Amino acid sequence: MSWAIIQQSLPMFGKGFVLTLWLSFVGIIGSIIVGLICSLFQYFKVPILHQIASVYVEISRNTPLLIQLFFLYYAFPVIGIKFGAELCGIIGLIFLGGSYMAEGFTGGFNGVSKGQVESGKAIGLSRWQLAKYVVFPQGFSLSVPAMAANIIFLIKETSIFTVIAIPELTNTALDLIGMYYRSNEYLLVLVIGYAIILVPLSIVLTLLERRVRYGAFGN
Amino acid sequence: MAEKVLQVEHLEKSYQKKHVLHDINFSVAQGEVVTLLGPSGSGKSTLIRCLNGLEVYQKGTITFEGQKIIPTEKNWQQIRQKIGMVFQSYDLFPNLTVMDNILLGPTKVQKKDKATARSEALALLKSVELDDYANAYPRELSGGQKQRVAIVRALALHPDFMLFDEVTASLDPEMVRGVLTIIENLANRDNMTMIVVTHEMNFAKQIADRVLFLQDGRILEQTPSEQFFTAPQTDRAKVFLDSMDF
Amino acid sequence: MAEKVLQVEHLEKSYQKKHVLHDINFSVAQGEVVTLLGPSGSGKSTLIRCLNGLEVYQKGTITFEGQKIIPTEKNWQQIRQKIGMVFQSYDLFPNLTVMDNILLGPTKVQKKDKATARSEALALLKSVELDDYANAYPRELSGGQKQRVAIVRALALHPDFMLFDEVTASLDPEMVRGVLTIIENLANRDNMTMIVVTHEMNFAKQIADRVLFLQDGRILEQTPSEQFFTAPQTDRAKVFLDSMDF
Amino acid sequence: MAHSGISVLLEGTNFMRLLGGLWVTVKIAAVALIAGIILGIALGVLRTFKNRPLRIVLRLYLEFFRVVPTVVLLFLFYYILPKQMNFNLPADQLATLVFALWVGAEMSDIVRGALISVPKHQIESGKAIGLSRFQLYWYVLIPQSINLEIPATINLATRVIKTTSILLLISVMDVINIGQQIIEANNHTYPTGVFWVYGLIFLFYFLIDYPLSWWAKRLEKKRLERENG
Amino acid sequence: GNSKKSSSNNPSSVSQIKKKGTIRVAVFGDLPPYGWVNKDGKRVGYDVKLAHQVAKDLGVKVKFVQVNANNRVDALNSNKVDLVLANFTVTPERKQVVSFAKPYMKVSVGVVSPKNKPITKVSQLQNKNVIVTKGTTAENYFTSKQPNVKLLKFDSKTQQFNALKNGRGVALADDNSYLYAWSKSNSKYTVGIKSIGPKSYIAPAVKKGNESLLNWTNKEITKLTKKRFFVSDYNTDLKPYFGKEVKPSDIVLPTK
Ligand SMILES: Nc1ncnc2c1ncn2[C@@H]1O[C@H](COP(=O)(O)OP(=O)(O)OP(=O)(O)O)[C@@H](O)[C@H]1O
Ligand SMILES: Nc1ncnc2c1ncn2[C@@H]1O[C@H](COP(=O)(O)OP(=O)(O)OP(=O)(O)O)[C@@H](O)[C@H]1O
Ligand SMILES: [Mg+2]
Ligand SMILES: [Mg+2]
Repeated sequence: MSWAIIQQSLPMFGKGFVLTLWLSFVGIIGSIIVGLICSLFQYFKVPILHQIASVYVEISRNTPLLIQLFFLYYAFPVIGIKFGAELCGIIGLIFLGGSYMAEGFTGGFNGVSKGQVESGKAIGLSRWQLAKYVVFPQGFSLSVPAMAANIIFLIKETSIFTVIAIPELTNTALDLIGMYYRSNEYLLVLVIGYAIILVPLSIVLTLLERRVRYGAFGN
Repeated sequence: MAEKVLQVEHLEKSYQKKHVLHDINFSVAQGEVVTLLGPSGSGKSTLIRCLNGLEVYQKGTITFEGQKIIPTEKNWQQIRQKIGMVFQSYDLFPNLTVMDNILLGPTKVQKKDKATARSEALALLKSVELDDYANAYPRELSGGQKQRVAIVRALALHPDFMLFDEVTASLDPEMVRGVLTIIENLANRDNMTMIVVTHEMNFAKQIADRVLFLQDGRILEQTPSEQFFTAPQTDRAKVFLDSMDF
Repeated sequence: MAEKVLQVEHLEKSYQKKHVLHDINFSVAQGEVVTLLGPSGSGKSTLIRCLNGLEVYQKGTITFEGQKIIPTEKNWQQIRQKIGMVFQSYDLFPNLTVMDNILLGPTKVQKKDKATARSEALALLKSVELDDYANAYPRELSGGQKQRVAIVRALALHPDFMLFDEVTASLDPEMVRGVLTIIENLANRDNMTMIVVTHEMNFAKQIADRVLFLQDGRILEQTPSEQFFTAPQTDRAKVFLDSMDF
Repeated sequence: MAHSGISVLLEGTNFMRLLGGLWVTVKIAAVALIAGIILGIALGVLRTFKNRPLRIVLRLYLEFFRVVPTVVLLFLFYYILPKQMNFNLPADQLATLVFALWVGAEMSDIVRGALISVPKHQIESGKAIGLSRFQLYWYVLIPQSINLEIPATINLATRVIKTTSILLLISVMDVINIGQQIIEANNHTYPTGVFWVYGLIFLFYFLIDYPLSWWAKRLEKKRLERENG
Repeated sequence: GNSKKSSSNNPSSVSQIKKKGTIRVAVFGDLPPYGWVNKDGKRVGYDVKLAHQVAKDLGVKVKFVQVNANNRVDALNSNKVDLVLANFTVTPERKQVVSFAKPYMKVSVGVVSPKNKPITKVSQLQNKNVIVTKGTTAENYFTSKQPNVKLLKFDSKTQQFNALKNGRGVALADDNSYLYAWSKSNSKYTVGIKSIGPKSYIAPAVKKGNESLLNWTNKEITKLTKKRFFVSDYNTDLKPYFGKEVKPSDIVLPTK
């Protein structure tokens, strides 16, 4: 283990770290938006769109991100559709994350108790009002644990971007190992890099989850 | 006889394979208090839920204030503003304060002026001795208090008709009285028309004008209250009444 | 006075910051039936759970059949075979049949011969009219039936002492009587020593030899049953008794 | 042109080779799941004990496998373990080990979650008839938690299967690696082969995972229906 | 005593290999014509043939471990393989971490690009994307000597060539010999820069300290060179894949 080696590599890892954060951020925001849209289609049973959303969710959830990326990056250009590597990564992450988020939201909405829905109906709320004042506010809180798990999951999935030559954290480490053969040092920095992002996040999200479970909505 | 507010004719209801209500016929007059008694599983909740459009029924008609109800979700939504309902599980919205729970109907559904609605709500809360709790969240209230708020929430829409489904069943015994008193006042003082499902026989005796006794999804008897509790028409009702006091 | 089966001295119990039981002192004689009354939150459940080692208490001693209990989980495990307990929520094990629920204690804890245990269990089931349900799963039973099985499960260990904590509180009114009858038989016919927490005043009247009235974690009075229900010593108990019948 | 590319799959033994690669993938996933589930059940039970040091150690184990991406785990084990600890395994066995440890960590959380969600009353009822701690787990808690665990475990299985896709990075001859060999070898004759080979692999994964997900969903739905009456 | 102990601990010593009856050799799986898997699923190529010969001369069976460029060193160091025959170019950096035997091939970095937009000078690459594989001499060369060239770094040869075909970079840099082979079967591309950076050699590699196998391999290479093994290997496994611009002497070392 050599400090000098680690120090020398820090600028490169720094870039990878920033890129991992940035791609995760964009991917997560995109996933939440896509997930929300899909879960709304499903909640309101919008004709056609809700079936499309279901098919999308099944395809996305049941195939590996790596193959999704290979497709986007290597196979699509063959039929004339080409995106840059980072765009491919983001599209892939959103394609994957969108379905996980959709399931999370849908689970939350469905988790709102029947009693709540009926109470809302009993005071004459319309379907939209019921969604707005009862189902969505409670459903979002219920979906926080799932969201938390998804966020961590998606950040970790960015490590797979290495296969399409995006110089994020993992790619940086593998590249340095390939050039300078100091796998101990580089892997250590790599693990620490992920820990810096994920450990605090994991703690915050656990606390959030606990609050949702025990606090707010104990009737 | 006074004007019929509600009339149910030949109502039939099944859950998938299970036939739960058989040819239900009865009516409720203006200002009348009907209690629905019967053993567990006899269909009391199902019947009362049909009257508010929370269950889909397969046959029969319900006529409310002279108008046959066409059972679409849209129509029911209109009618529910006139038929208040309170459930066993005080289902206040946990994400809203007591006041916002109450205001939701008047301001969002009936589009009432917020200030007016609020002062009305406060008056109602005062009448159930909960005006101090207007800004509390449901989780800060006891079961009895929650149930009283749930009643206020229903009343805030100025319904013509109220449905109560075992509203004290999940309360601690000492909390029961406060809630029942409120319903009693509604019946006797405000002359509200209502259908009450309850297992509290003393309470039923006290407020009911008429008793519908249900068994296995059929109305076995419809008897004026005094008569029912002293000399019910059917043997089944006798057994039922006997079992209710140990 | 008859032999003291259970003696509680200076018992104190807190949950984190909350002091729930204050200096509890009482004893139960062989064959005696004590009912524990008191408003919700007064500490009835907590007290009765301390007697079975389900709660850790901070001070005081419990003496059972002449022996001071050293409150380790291991000791309690032994003692629990002699002190049966039944709870409000009929907690049968949903993954086991009625028979297996009952046999678990005798065969696995007491290592009794399976055949003997089984025929004993059947006899007990018969006595509560449930022998037809030996192979049913709990989910196929009504609440009253489940609670009767729960009692049988406790009795199958041949306890010297029984604790009942509001065993009818979550039952449908019509189911209550069957369960109470069994406890009554246990008290009057089998002369079982027991402590019963209940909100059914008529039932309490009928079986109790003595009433302990709890309020805010203190025993306010210990009065022979006849006297308690007609002329309780404390005003608080009077108010309580009044509230119990609407 | 795109149509002719599909015949790359039928060329020579290509299709059988891809199936062979899939078998490697499935075998690694299956063995890892079986071993990991057993490990996870044991750890999950231990995690419900009150022993603080034990709980902290197991929690750290879980968090490590949770926080570090699986790709990185693979490299850690692939490179570091043999050098530091003189502990060496062929790539596919090593991958199986890593996946099993990962499954064990995730599974321990599933099991713990299910165990602590068995109602407290059930534990007390068990204690009240004198059951020892072991008996309590064996007759009451574990059987009752299984319904909760099964859907989550199936979902974990689908994740593990999907994650096997990264095995190509440590030179396991899995379906993707074979796919790349085929793309390379046929690249001249079938320029669009890449589309079809990846397409088929995509389909393979979907065909394995979709029925599992569907099954998990159905079990979960049934369980909820049972619980809500 | 120490050295003896370490050599008996060495799982890759000649005696251990003979005892196990198998030699584990790292090769590429997607680099025609050096190490690849043909249409029938057979491992073939110039390096693979050498591996077979080595095993034969050791009197053991061969077990192939497929590697990518960036894990050749660690495959040795973590005892995954005994010998690397994966187009492993000798560089000063690598010499510090593994032991190279005598070289068996000549090589230098070349640059391939589309014929319609050919790259013929390094200056054309400034601030452009150039595709490389992680852990290759090409990557090393551009990283250290041409910092203004943007590199897209891939894990495997399949990925890098696909990326070039998808137009993800203006050119691809790798060892010139397989660029010749690749451009022959991909006629829209040309090796516009035939050689940049220093001439280098390709050699078998063993784990540092594995003197026993290193010595044996050195003798083996010398013997095979004398026997003109590499010439015949060239003729059967390489020549058919190369265009006319490649002469045997560009690749094969002179037989002394
Ligand atoms: N969602 C449902 N699906 C199928 N069957 C149902 C459903 N809800 C109720 N039932 C059945 O319909 C019958 C009537 O139930 P209902 O709840 O109306 O009885 P109840 O008289 O209100 O009983 P309780 O006094 O216990 O509240 C019962 O047999 C019940 O099992
Ligand atoms: N696990 C706990 N943690 C903290 N406080 C508790 C806990 N369990 C009970 N308490 C508190 O202890 C007091 C006594 O509760 P207990 O359940 O013994 O009352 P109870 O007389 O049985 O009431 P009920 O008639 O409602 O069953 C209450 O104030 C209650 O809030
Ligand atoms: Mg009901
Ligand atoms: Mg209690």
